[in-house]
Amino acid sequence: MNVMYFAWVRERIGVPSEEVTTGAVTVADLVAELSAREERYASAFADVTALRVAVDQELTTFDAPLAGVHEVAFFPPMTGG
Amino acid sequence: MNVMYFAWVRERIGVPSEEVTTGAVTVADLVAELSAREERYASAFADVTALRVAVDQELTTFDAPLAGVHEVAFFPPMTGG
Amino acid sequence: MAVVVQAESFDAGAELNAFSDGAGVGAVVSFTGVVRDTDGTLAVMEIEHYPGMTERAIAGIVDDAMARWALMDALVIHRHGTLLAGDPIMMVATKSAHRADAFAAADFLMDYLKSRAPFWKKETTADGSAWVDAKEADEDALARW
Amino acid sequence: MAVVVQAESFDAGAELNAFSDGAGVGAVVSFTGVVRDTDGTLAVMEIEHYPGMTERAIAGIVDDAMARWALMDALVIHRHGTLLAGDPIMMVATKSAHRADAFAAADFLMDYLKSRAPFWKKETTADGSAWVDAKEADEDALARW
Repeated sequence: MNVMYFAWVRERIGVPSEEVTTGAVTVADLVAELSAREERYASAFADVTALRVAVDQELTTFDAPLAGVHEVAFFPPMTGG
Repeated sequence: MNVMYFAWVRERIGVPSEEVTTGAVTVADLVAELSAREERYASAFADVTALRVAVDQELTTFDAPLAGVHEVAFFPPMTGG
Repeated sequence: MAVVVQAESFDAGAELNAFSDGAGVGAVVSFTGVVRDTDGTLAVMEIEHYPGMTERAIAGIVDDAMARWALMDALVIHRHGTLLAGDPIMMVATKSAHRADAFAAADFLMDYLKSRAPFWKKETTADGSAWVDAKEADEDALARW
Repeated sequence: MAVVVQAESFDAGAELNAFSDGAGVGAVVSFTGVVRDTDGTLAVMEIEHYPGMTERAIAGIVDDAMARWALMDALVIHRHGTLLAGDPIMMVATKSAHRADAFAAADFLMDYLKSRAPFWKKETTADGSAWVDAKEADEDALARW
């Protein structure tokens, strides 16, 4: 699946998006898997309460299932307007 | 003093303004005096709850005193905006 | 603060652009009132006003808004005379550092202009002419502030 | 409904005029957000967004507004990329027969765009660059609706 990062999450992880092959069942599982992988992920995901997640371009929660999902995006709270 | 009429009050009384010499102490006294004078005034002032009054260009109430006043205006509730 | 009472039409977009500048401005809210022709029968709308008191009443309402909210400026334009369906009647604009002040002040200005500025509207249709009645809801709206 | 996400600037006044037409329209409300330079030190503001989701999220918010209020139309323009102090960031406009609907819908659209449309602002001053933090007050504002 395509995993995207925005704003300071993108800056900490160092790429705007990447293809990830995972068996993670939920968003939280994916976060744990990436955090275990490298320090830059652990740093970006250190406090998930400071993050938001979208699955297939819809805002959702970290317990959302990943079955059949094409795109997951992580970012800080939005500051539009 | 100068007495002014707007909107349908003006139409019923038939003039936009007139000079009135009166000993009326309050606005209500002036209304009573004019209403006793001619039917067109009585008709315009028949229901003062449907009217508003301004004294020297400030909205006020019918018990407002007239001492020293230059201009009194009668009109229906405003419909600006 | 600018208060303009005039018979002439105005260009709301040009007024908005001219109003929007300024150091520290982050939020600009505008309201434009347009002559509404609900069922396609309106021939003309005539707006009568009370020269002198009109400017004074509007300036008082704008002063109140500037005292209640953190505004950098406020603009009110209101026409009188004979208008046609689709014509702009009036406009309010507010600007502030933050959106909440700009929105609240514009909303407040509209509520007070509606019921406390000395204008009276008369509509003429094929059926004749009638003064527009003040709505109870407009008077009630003042209680919000 | 029109939703525009673009890097280019826009002319708020021209957009307002183009939007305001229409049978039965009596009230038009606009909001313009401007890059604010609180203390005169802002060099640039960069706005990042999530292409695809941005348009979809805004369209969803506009749909909600159209369902909740009697609107004839709504417009949202939001820029991304590099902006300077005083530049227009975004604009919302609503039109309706009545002012209460136009005001409430524009206010609602702004609250939701602020916290639910995927944009992120970064400010660069002489002291360096920093992402703008979301304000708790902006999240709390959603509870109004």
